[in-house]
Amino acid sequence: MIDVMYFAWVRERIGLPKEQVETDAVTVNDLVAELVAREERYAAAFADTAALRVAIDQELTTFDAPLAGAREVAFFPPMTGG
Amino acid sequence: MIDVMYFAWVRERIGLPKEQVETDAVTVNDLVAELVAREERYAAAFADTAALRVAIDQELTTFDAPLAGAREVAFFPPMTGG
Amino acid sequence: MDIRVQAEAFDAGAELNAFARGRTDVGAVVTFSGLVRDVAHGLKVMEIEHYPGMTAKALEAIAAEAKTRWSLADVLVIHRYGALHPGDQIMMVATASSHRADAFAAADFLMDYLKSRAPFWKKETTGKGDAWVASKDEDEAALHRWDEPGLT
Amino acid sequence: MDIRVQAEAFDAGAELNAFARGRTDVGAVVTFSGLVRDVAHGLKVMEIEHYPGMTAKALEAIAAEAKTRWSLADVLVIHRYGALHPGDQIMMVATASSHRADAFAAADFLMDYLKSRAPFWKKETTGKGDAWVASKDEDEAALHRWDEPGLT
Repeated sequence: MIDVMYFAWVRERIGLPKEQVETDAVTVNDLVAELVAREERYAAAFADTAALRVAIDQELTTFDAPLAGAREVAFFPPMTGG
Repeated sequence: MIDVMYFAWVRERIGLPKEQVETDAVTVNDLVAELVAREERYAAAFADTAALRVAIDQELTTFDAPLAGAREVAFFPPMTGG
Repeated sequence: MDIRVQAEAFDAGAELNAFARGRTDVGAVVTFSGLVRDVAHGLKVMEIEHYPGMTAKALEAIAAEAKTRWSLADVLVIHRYGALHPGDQIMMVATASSHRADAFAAADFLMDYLKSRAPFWKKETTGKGDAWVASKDEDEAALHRWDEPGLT
Repeated sequence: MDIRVQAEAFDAGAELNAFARGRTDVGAVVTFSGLVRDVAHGLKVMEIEHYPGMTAKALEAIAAEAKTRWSLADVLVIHRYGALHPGDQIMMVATASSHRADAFAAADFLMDYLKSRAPFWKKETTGKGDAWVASKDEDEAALHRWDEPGLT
């Protein structure tokens, strides 16, 4: 089980901030493919992953990163702090 | 008559902050030569004009600047503001 | 090093004074304060969302990186989340150093990283509705000024 | 534009708050504060001498030049003269802009010019006696970062 979190417009499109996902996905991209296959709202949120960022266990990473050992994966648009 | 002003260690070496000087000097360098010829303390203060700065009427200038029309000439070491 | 992520307003002036107070070793203190700007059609509210588990960690990593790159006696970062209004303080950074060039460069660096690498997102509500603030290409480009092996 | 040359102490935090207060147009405020540093053998007093007729004029020219080079909503410069002690505020600059890069660059520029072109001189008294603070080659070199036709 992995905690999957969504922020900003990703959260709005998917309609929830967090869910637990049972998955055997090997990489982030695999996880995204599983989510996209579920429902249209996921497909809408992940339509362009180049416009998204991902963090595993609260560290920024890339979509080809392995999920082995991950407890928390978060998806969000580019950050706009400051 | 020109007001001649001295600041920081130039003031200390010459021993006064300001004086009025009657001069026909054409440039700042000519004025310095006149002052140096007066007394040892002026010679000491102006020994190395490369280590000094000069302002005419409160604007930084160079030692070869003409004095025509000047009311106030100031000599001082490089500034250390901030 | 003092890193704070909070909903509450803060007093930038009081923070600057507290940061500089009693220091006889630094010479130079630089601050950057970010304020909510009004926009066309009138900004009603700016909502700042963040990723609680990650935010403080990301800010600490950015501040620690600044301390390895420059000679800094101290670093302060405060960043708010929640509902803000035009003129409100969003965040501030402060850097203290015995070299003014280090204090300036570190504050500039902190801001560039914080803009694009700290997990905050802004949503503006105006007379025309809601919109998430988009990241700017120039902000991403600004990061490359600091390129070195390591943090990117 | 607010330029002040004074013997009196000032409250940098209160100045920052007053400078930023009520602004909904700027987004970015940068400050630099210069503090008296202690030195080897213990600093008893730092005396700052200035050239009263020239000082405000020079600071105004430097601030005006910053306003022509960057998009600035406002500029503040405060510089003290007289007797100061370790930890005292010597001076501050503040810049306000809608672009953080402009606020940073302008504050950095103001400091470089003020260091080497505003008529202030510092004399330090320590346990070992008096000495005038020498200008640094690096301060003169820092000015060349801003070289353009015009102000030099």
